Amino acid sequence: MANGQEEKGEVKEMTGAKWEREQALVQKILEKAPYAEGRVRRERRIEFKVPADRIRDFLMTLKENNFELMLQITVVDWLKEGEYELVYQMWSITHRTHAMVKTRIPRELDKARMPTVKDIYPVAETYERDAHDFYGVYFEGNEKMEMPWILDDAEQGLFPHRKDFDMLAYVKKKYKILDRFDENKDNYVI
Amino acid sequence: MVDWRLFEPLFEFARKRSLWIVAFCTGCGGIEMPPLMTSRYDLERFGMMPNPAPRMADLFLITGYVTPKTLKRIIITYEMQPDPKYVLAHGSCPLNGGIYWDAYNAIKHLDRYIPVDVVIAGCMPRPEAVMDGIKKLMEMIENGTADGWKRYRENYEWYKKNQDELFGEGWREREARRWIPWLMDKKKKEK
Amino acid sequence: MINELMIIIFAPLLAGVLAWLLDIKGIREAIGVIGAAIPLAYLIQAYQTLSTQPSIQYSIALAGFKFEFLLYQINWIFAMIAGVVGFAAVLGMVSTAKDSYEWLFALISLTGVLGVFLADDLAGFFIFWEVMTFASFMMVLKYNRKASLKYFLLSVFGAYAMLIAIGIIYAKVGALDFATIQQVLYQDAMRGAFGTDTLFSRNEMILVFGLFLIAFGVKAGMFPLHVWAPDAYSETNQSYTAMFSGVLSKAGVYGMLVIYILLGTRLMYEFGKFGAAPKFGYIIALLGGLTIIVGGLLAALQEDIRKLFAYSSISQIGYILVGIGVGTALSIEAAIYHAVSHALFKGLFFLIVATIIYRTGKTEFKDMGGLAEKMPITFAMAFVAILSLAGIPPLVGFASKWLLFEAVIHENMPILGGMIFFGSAIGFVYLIRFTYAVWFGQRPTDLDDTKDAPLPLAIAMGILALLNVVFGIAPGLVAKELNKIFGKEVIGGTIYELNLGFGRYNGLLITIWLVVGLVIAAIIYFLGAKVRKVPVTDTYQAGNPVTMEYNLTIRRNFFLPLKETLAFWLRISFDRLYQDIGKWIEDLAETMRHYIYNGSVQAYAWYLAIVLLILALWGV
Amino acid sequence: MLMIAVKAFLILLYATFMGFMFMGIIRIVTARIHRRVGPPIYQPILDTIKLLSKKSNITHGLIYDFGVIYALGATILALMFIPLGGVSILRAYGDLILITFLLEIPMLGIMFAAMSSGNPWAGLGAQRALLTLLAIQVPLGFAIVALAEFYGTFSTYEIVMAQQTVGWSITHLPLLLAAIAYDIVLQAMFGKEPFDIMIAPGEISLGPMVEFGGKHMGILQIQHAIALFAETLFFSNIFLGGAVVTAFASPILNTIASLAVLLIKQLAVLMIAIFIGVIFPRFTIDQAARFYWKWPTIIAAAGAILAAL
Repeated sequence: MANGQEEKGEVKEMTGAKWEREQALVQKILEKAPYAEGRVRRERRIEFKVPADRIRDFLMTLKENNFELMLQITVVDWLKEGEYELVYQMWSITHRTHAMVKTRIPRELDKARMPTVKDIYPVAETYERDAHDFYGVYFEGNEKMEMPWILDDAEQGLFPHRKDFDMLAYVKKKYKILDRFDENKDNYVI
Repeated sequence: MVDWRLFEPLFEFARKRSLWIVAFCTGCGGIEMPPLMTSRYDLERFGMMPNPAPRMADLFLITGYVTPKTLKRIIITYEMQPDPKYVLAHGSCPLNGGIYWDAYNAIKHLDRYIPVDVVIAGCMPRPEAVMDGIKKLMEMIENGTADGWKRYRENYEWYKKNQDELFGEGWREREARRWIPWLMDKKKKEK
Repeated sequence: MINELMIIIFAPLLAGVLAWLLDIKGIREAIGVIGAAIPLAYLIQAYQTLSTQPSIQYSIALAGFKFEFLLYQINWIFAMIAGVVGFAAVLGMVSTAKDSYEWLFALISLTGVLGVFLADDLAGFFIFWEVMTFASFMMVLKYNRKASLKYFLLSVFGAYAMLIAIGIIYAKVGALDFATIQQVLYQDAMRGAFGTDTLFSRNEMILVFGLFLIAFGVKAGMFPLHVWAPDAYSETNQSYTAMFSGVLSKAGVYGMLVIYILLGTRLMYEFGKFGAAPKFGYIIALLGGLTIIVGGLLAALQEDIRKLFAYSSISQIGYILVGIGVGTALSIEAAIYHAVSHALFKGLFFLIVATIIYRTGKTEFKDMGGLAEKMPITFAMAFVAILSLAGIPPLVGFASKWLLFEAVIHENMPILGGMIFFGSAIGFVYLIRFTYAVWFGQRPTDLDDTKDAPLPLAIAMGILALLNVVFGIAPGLVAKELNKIFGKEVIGGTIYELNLGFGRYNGLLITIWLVVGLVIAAIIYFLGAKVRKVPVTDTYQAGNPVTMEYNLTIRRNFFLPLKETLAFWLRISFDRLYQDIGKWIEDLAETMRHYIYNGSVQAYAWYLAIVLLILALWGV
Repeated sequence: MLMIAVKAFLILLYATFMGFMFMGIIRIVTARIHRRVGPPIYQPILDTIKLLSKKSNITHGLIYDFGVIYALGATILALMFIPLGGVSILRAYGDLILITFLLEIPMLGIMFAAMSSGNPWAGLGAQRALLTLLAIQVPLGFAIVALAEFYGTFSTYEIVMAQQTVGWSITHLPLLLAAIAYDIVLQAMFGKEPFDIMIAPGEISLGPMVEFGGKHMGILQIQHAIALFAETLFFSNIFLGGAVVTAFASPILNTIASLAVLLIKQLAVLMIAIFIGVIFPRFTIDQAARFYWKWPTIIAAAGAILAAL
């Protein structure tokens, strides 16, 4: 109980001081990784922007700085900019801080390639397969890239979560319900 | 051997009052099951029991949307149940796709693939609605109109055609072998 | 000159040598089978003789020694075990034996064991004991050097122990034949009871008993001298193991009985009683109880089909030792009964194992599965054997176990009672593991064209299975013979019923009511709708389709939770202990060689001088 | 002969009916403790009728059918040996050891049938069931040893008769200890929590039962009912004094009265099992084994040693 109150007090103090602890943490990491940009988003949330080819170095730096867990790898498809944004979400038990490591790569399928971080965080194997299944990002060095994951055989290689995937046309073809949809979505009948 | 038609009303009564549910929570409707089974609505009053094994189950509750991947398992599980068996689809997703009407990975009409006896509309249907559906199913069992298992047998070609169109011919074999190359490789490595 | 006892003992030897010399495929098998059948035929004939006279005696003078042979009720039963199981095993060997070498030594070991059972003096007993050990050692040597050496070392250890004990007895008594020794020791006990000086001192008695216990314990596979058994039983021709485990281990059990016959009164006088049991017997019983538990638990954790049954053999011998140890008339009868039933079902089991290995060429559980469809006859035999070993009522395994339970518990021995209860459950456990891994589940694709048992093996299995059933339904058949040992009705009742006064068991009644129950169940079954046969791949796997290519059946580490529970105890291994001791002795010898036998003539001269000096001081 | 057949039939009918009622009572009492209404008491009978009236059944081979039939047959056999008031037919042969074995072997039949289906969950369930059996065997053995040593006989009927003069078994200290141990063992024999890991419905889909359906499951329901009746009956006989009523002049009245007395005792045994079962989560298999090899074993062994002195 006493511990909890102490913690609360600490939190208040930190908010008052404009996230001093997080600032210090970002500074400490950026010193070691000068190629990255970093900022504090809010209490216990920090984020970094890293060039795609330095991601392995950066994650190693994070691991040395007590970011023990990788929570997720998410992909954001920026269609107009022609880029994928990969967000590696890291969690530090020691600092109780969440770090988003963002990096951008081109969204063309043959160019969307990343080095794997499986050897740094073993759990990344799963998330990399996930990103490959839905977006077609190829992680070099992950030998399970070709192994079937969530998607069924029919959707394999279609990368259905890309923004330019024509969902409606695909659904019509797949489920054979041609006459029941309007292309403009304003007059459909179910 | 023995003419059991005389006892048919007794059997129908037993079937009606002893529906064992196969616990195969496919979608979000699974969360409606705990209140149904526990003290608030208590389905055990009607002799219903959740049951993890399909071989001894009667009622298949499809609780929510069905993806092609789940549908394969549903079909296999459904075919394992002994006749007579009943299917109760739960929510609008199995009925017509619901909010997943344009999703690439949710099937739109469950009754094209397996026969459905009772459909409960709603997103999600409240436990009361589910209980209403179950009551309807009991009535149908009593008057002999819950004949999905008969329809499945009689129209098996049609159902099979629909299934094969969706998954491709020989999907059972393919699905069973899907992971084998990877598993075998792993085994070899261990040695 | 030709006596029936001589024929019984030496017929297998003769046949073995003949088969070895002729070495023509077909003929050597025929000679071998005949060689094993002759003792059996004569033993059956001897039953007639024994019903009119108490014993058949024969003595032969050879090189200054007089060898006595005696056939009476108690060793007739043991010889019958040897005859029947030996015959079945030899029949099995017709299919599985590879060359005449195996025929020679298998038949010699049968001669050895028959000789041990029939010998009536310690010299003959010891010689046949060694013949038996040597022949079985040669059988193991051919298959596995390491296992055979382990067996050999422990056997030699046991043999020396026996030799020393025999030497002590001979030095004190001056005779080797059983009758004289028994009489002298009996008189010695009487003398002790009247307070006069005894021939044997207390320490000598302990020594003799301990040495005999080691000698017979090694052969019987008693804890903690069991370590040779799993390797030796598994690393030889499995048809021969039926005899090895079914009969040869009984020589150890018979030896324990010999302790009773020869030294019983004297030991009882010296050490007194513990409850109803003599104290020295209680030691045997307690070791037997530990043997049950250790053997059984280790059997459940084995990954090799032969090892499983080897450990199971050890476990079952434990029961017999418990019965002998408790030492009342009833418990000894129960123990001999269990020896009979153990020989029957364990012989059957090893023949089944022989069939499986003969047909599939595999010995580990992980390579097997789904054989019940391919080998229905063998499976039916295995079913009988499993029910018998697990102690399911209308079979012989239950009758003997039941007798043993009643005998032990009735003498107010709660700890032993608990041990044998535990043993019966562990029997279930390892048998189900065998059943599941070998007969059921998905079949590996390379076993698809497995054939059923070859004819000789099928006949051999059939004989043993039939006896399992017959002696189970009519336990009185065996009990009647057992009662003749003590000359009174220890186990009452009729041919179908065992009546102890405080408990009753009726094999026929149970069979009838089981059939009634099965009929009722079958009626309900057949009233239901027709069944449809589905393949083994049509099983519920959370809706996942199953394929034959990937085996889902649990074959390895089946009893992992048990292993985890027993983790602490499994670290203690007597096998390792003996190996360490062996290594330690080797090191010691090495050191001695280095410092003492250093090859210097001068040093040897010094040793000689010191020895002479000591002798001179001694006053020689 | 005819008399025996009629008696056996009546006993079987009574045991089956009461067994089903017990199953219903278990479900109702469980429901009431959960603050639910619960099914009607005849629900297990309806379930069984439904299962037997299924129009299609599957089999995995001969052993799959035979194992199930064997389980029911062996249970009926066990029932016949247990004294049931004054009407039992084979009570002269009702040996303690025999009945203990007979109450275990139906499980062997079920295991055989389950394993022959080739389902890995059935294998897993069989493994757990067997290890539970192994775990309970030690205290069970000591409890039986204590009984046999205290009364000096193995005949269940004689033990019942002896209790009429010396008082119920549980009034004597050694046997009270044995009874406590046996009652804990009974929990696993019924397959109730905290020792129901072998059928763990959520994890391994009922374990050994996963492949049974239709009439196979129906037969197993009947088997379960009779086994429930037989196990409670055995406990009431050996520890709770059984029932020998001679108060009435008419033998029929005496029989009915003794059946009623037995029924009350059986229900008491059942209730204890339900009450313990409903409020406990389950042990894993190695925890169960360690538990059984510790406290119940010590209690039962103490009882056995006290009885032997």
